[in-house]
Amino acid sequence: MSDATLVRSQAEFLRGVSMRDAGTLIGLVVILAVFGALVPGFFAERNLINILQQSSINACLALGMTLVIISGGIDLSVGPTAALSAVISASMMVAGVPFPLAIAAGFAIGLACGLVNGVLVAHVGLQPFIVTLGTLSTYRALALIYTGGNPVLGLPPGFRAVFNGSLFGLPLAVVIVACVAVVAWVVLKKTPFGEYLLAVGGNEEAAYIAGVPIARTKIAAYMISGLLAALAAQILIGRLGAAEPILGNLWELDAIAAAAIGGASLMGGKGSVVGTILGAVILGAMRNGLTLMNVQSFYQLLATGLIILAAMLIDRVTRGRG
Amino acid sequence: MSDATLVRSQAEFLRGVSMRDAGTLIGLVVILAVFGALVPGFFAERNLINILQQSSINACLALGMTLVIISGGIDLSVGPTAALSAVISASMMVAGVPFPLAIAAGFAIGLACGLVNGVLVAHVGLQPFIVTLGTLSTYRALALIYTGGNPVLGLPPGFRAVFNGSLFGLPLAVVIVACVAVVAWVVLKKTPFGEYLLAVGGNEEAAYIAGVPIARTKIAAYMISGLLAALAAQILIGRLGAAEPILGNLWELDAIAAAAIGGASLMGGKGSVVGTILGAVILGAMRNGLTLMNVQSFYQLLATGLIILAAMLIDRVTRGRG
Amino acid sequence: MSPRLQFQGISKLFPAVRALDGVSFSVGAGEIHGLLGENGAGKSTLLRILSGVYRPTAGSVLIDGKPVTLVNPVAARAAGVAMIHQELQQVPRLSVAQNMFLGHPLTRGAIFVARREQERRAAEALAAIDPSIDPAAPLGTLKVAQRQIVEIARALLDRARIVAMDEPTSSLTPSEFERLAQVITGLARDGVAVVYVSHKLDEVFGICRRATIMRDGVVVDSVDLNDLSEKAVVAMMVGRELAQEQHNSHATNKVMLSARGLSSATKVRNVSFDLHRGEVLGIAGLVGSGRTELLRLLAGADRATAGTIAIDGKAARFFSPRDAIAAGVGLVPEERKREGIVPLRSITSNMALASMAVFAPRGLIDHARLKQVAAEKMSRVNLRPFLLDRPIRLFSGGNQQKAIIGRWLAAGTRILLFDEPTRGIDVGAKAEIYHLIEELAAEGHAVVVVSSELPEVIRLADRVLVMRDGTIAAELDRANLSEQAIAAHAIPQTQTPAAQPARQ
Amino acid sequence: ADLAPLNSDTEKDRIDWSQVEAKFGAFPKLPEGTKAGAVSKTLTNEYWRSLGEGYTAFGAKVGVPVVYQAAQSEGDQLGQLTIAEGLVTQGYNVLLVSPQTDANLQPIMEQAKAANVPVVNVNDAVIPQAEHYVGNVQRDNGVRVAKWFIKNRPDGGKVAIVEGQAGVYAAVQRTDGFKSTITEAGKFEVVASVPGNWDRQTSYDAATNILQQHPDLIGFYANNDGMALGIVEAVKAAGLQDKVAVFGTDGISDAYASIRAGELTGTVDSFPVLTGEVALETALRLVAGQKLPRVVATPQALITKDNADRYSGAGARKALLEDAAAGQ
Ligand SMILES: Nc1ncnc2c1ncn2[C@@H]1O[C@H](COP(=O)(O)OP(=O)(O)OP(=O)(O)O)[C@@H](O)[C@H]1O
Ligand SMILES: Nc1ncnc2c1ncn2[C@@H]1O[C@H](COP(=O)(O)OP(=O)(O)OP(=O)(O)O)[C@@H](O)[C@H]1O
Ligand SMILES: [Mg+2]
Ligand SMILES: [Mg+2]
Repeated sequence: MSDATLVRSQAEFLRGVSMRDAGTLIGLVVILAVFGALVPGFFAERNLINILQQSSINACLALGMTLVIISGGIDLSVGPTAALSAVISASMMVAGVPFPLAIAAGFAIGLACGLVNGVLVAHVGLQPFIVTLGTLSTYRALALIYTGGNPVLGLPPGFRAVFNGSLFGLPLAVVIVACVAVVAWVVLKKTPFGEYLLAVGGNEEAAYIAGVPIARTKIAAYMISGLLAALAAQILIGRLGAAEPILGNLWELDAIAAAAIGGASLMGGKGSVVGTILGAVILGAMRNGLTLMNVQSFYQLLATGLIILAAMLIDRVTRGRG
Repeated sequence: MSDATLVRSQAEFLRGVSMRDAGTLIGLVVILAVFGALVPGFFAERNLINILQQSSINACLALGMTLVIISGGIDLSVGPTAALSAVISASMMVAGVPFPLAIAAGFAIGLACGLVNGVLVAHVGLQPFIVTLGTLSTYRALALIYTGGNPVLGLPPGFRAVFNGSLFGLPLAVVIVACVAVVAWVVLKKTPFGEYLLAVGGNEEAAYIAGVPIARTKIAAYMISGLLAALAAQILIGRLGAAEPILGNLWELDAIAAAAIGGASLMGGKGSVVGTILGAVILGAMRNGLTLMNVQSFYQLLATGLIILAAMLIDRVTRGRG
Repeated sequence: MSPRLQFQGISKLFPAVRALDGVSFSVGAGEIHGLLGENGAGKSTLLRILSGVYRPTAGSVLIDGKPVTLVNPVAARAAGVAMIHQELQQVPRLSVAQNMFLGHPLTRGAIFVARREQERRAAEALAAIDPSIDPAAPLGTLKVAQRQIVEIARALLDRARIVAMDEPTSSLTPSEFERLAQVITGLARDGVAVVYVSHKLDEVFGICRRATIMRDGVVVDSVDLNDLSEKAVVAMMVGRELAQEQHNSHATNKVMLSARGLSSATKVRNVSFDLHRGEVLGIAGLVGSGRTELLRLLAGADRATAGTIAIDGKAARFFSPRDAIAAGVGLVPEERKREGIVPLRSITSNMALASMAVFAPRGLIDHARLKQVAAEKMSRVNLRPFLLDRPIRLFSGGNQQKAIIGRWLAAGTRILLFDEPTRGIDVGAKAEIYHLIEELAAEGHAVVVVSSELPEVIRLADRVLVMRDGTIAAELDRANLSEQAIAAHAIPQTQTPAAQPARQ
Repeated sequence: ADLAPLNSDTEKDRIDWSQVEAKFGAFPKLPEGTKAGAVSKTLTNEYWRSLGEGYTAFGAKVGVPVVYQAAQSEGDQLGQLTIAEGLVTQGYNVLLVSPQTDANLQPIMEQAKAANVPVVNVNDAVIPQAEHYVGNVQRDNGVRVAKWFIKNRPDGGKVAIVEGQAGVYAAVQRTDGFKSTITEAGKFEVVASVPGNWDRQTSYDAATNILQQHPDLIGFYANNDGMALGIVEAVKAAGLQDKVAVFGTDGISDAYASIRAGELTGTVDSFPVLTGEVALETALRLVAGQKLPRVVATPQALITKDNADRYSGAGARKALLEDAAAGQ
């Protein structure tokens, strides 16, 4: 890449960090500042890395969620999708299947779960909320039935080493999710598919007349969400060394919260990759800070609620009305 | 009421039971028929009353949810609202406050919770999903902090007798919720407020230009939802004899599912009281039937997911595309 | 005596745009005052200030000499202002009557909506323009023209002192305008001040004595229309003389599209015709005659139940607009807001939506090339303001239309279907679009133009198909083309009510 | 060598809580500044709050500060992991964890090992790699209730189970213990085993349905006390309180109150306060360098109206020591 194009693509990137993202960034800075002042050691490198690592799974899911939300949908089934993908690829590994193959199978499960959601939404025309509410139970049940409710233990160390490694001093999970974020940013900003997502969520009828492949676009969004749920699952089971059928409980709420804090509109047609990542880090920093402050769990819950509201308010104020 | 007006209002009622509601009704009939064939005694009068009673709390919440959804919003905080209202009025009763007063206080809490949601949505302009996700945590935390996490026991028998009584052979809870449904139907179909709800959810800009009090309409919808959550809480604590701060966990999902099965569109501007009631009964009948069949818990979860999807599909097919 | 309505130095700033700059003029009681200007001149913005939707950055509105603060639509209504908005502001799921009384319903016992009373009053108001509209029908089942009539009737209900009409006839036919004109003159006779915005100059000349002409947010002049020719007014609007346009034909014999026996599920019945390279084919007909539906079949937006389409002699089957676009067919739709634009996206994105794949030969969008093409196409259609990255929703309707025409230019579409291409578009831009259509034909495109404005059809078309009740009633070539000839074929021959176009 | 995956119910390397002092002597002296961190599932259930009381009580007794945290809700797996990771980074000398699931705190085992901090798995879900476990035998909860039925309802009959959250270790084990024991006895039939999701309302509805279908039911076993108290209300509403015995698990104070009032038939108390005390003691002995067996078993007792007083309040410890001595 020549210097000139580098400068140009940096400028483009900065334009990508829109006003709206600046609002989210201010929210993050405020929260970091508050915890930094209250918690000694909050800004220690080790702790900052911790925050990133603890945010990485939610960020991964939230990226997929952002694409789905932009397309005008919602995916409540990410947690069970992750669980199903996790237990199937884990049990393959335990049965001796080479782990790249098992991971690929896990991804395939994620894609398949997304495909079912997408087809029910795009071709059958059901409401996304209710479709994924239905598959939320269904996929969870499948994971439980498949395992009989037991965790799958004994994942091969080779597999675990992959996901527990680190690169340039950052946990590999963080690096992977950062790469996913870059890809998602490029997809949204630089590819026809990204434009299609924004158009389908922004005005489906107009997109249809303009020749946008509506159904394919929506299905692809759900499949990406499923795939990223499967990726999150692999990261998690790599970390935990076990896959459980009840893994991923309530993940959807955190993912939606991150996307919404980052500026995605649940009405569709609007959302930002940078914002979503910032949103996930806001939530991660908050959990981390509250824990380090030893806040009792009821008050942590209170703080969680209030900080979600505060993040939205800060953003609202810095951005002005409308 | 003269004969002529009776005939007319019957005709109007039938118009109220729209095509869409007929679809939901077919869904209900299919599900009842299946369980009736599989479970001996499913159609026993006693069991049918059971189903109604077990659906009544969800129906109560779902009615409020329907109004909020019609206005273009969503209320995820119904469960914690109910919990907060329950523990506060229960602890008042235990402290010796006469129970009508304590009930009134519970209702006031519900209204206040709804007011907060409504103001944040309507005046501050935040997204309903994220506002009520924030208050979901906040209200729950308040209920936990208020009680220290302990259930409030020892509700006065007089209070319990009220909600456990029966009228014309029907449990009082069912009668109360039926009355609420009738009122909701009248409000939606016959009053300016009902029109405003449909207008605000259907086309907010047009409603604004026409002079519809947007903010007031939205706030009222959330307050009604809060009030009905408080009512559901009273019914429940009357039945259980204890108010727990963790009561109402995941109520929002059931209420949304009932409203959506009943034809409410999460995009706003659309929803039906009759449909919602049918949706709640579908869910109630399903739970009841699965328990009577002694389906193992994983398979119950599977059936729950599949039946939600099936109900939507049946409705889709009977109604045709669009 | 002070005038009924007076604008004093009204300015309105939007981020990066000065939409109005010191606008002052007045309208007397009983006067029908035209408000003219190109797309983006600021007409709608001014009327939105009058109706309380926007607040002015500076200046004031006076009614009967007294300054009024119009903080919101309710306040404006209380001050006696009724407004017909350019974009239809309606709730599709509510009935016609409910929409007309929205925000101030009639009630029974102060609790219940008096539906029957509302419907009766709505029917009264509708009767003056189109008695066939059922006040109890859900608004969403009405066609655009009927919905526009509902908007007009709603403004009449209010018995306002000032009625502002922002392009009330953009979807109406001349005969419907006639009825509206009677209604408006009736209002003026009762002492109402009417502000009338339209791009159809003949209408403005027909009912207004005075008019204010705006350009780029400022008032050029308030003039007496009796003293001026249409040409002079146009010159004031656009700031230059418009050349008198002549019809030029570029039609060839090469058939590019041929339709045989096309029928749709609802309206279109057994339509057959050929469209030639370089030809501009006009389609005329009454509202509801099925023209829009025919175009949607040709564009792949709806499925035909019978019949065939062939492109360049090869049979084509369209399952979606995507297939049609691939075959070189593109539709400029009738309802711009609903079917045309993606409001939050930029002009560039909206333009490129149909040809994204072309701009992304290797998967990634070549933004440099996209920008260059956007700049080129948008200057060809003369977009104003020339801000390619601005969300399209912030542009005036006319400029939105230009971006959508640009969409098909960018996609290299060979067969262009225009449904009411100049609805809501100013005279200057109209001339540009006519010119554009002719250029496209000259370049070898084939063009279909559906229009309810007969002068437009006559100006553009090499050949005209007249539709009636979903079928082609006549084919007129230029030699036989006249407004009378079209009207004669468009109106059902048998004068029984059953043959009237369906209106529910 | 790697440890075999832990099964807390069957592990051979175990010791009963009552024997610890006898085998390992009086409580040892701790390094200066020792502090303990504990994380449990949730504080919304009295059981876990009582466990915390046990920790704090013992901590106060021996002068060790204890930080006790919990996830925001049951099932919040990653939130709990975040808390535990925070505790490791903050340099606590020993960690007591009650994981949401068997696996969600796994990374802690490695991080703590790296930081040379012993980890004690306290109750409920069992981390397979856990080197130290303090708690009761989950399966035994169900077994004890089943034995009560076998002894007190010699004619047998229909019984029903209301389970906790699907797939949760404690729920699976308790259910299995009850079901297999009572089925083996021959005369009993488990007519229903349905999910109650740890939720009072769900259990109430489930019990209503079961009673309506099987009015001749003789008893319910619920996986925890909250659900059991819901069932009691359903039984009362059906007017069957004299015919149907209802048992819970955990021994929360409301359960005791209900047992004394003659409504709940019984519960299996696993003495969370005592468990907390024993767990912290075990943890601190580890800090002091003692080599304890892998599992320290804590007591359980079936509580009914007859013995409720004996096992409640300050006398509980003494009663349990007596039981332990009698059992030897
Ligand atoms: N909400 C807004 N934000 C920013 N700019 C706006 C907004 N509304 C209008 N504008 C700009 O103000 C200018 C005037 O627009 P307006 O809609 O008043 O024009 P108009 O004369 O009604 O045009 P047309 O004939 O096409 O309807 C345009 O440049 C338009 O882009
Ligand atoms: N949204 C709609 N819902 C129901 N019917 C519709 C709708 N839009 C159009 N129609 C029906 O299709 C018929 C043909 O309408 P179409 O729009 O094709 O006529 P048109 O000649 O293009 O009229 P216009 O000049 O208004 O566009 C109408 O009579 C109408 O009944
Ligand atoms: Mg305008
Ligand atoms: Mg048309």
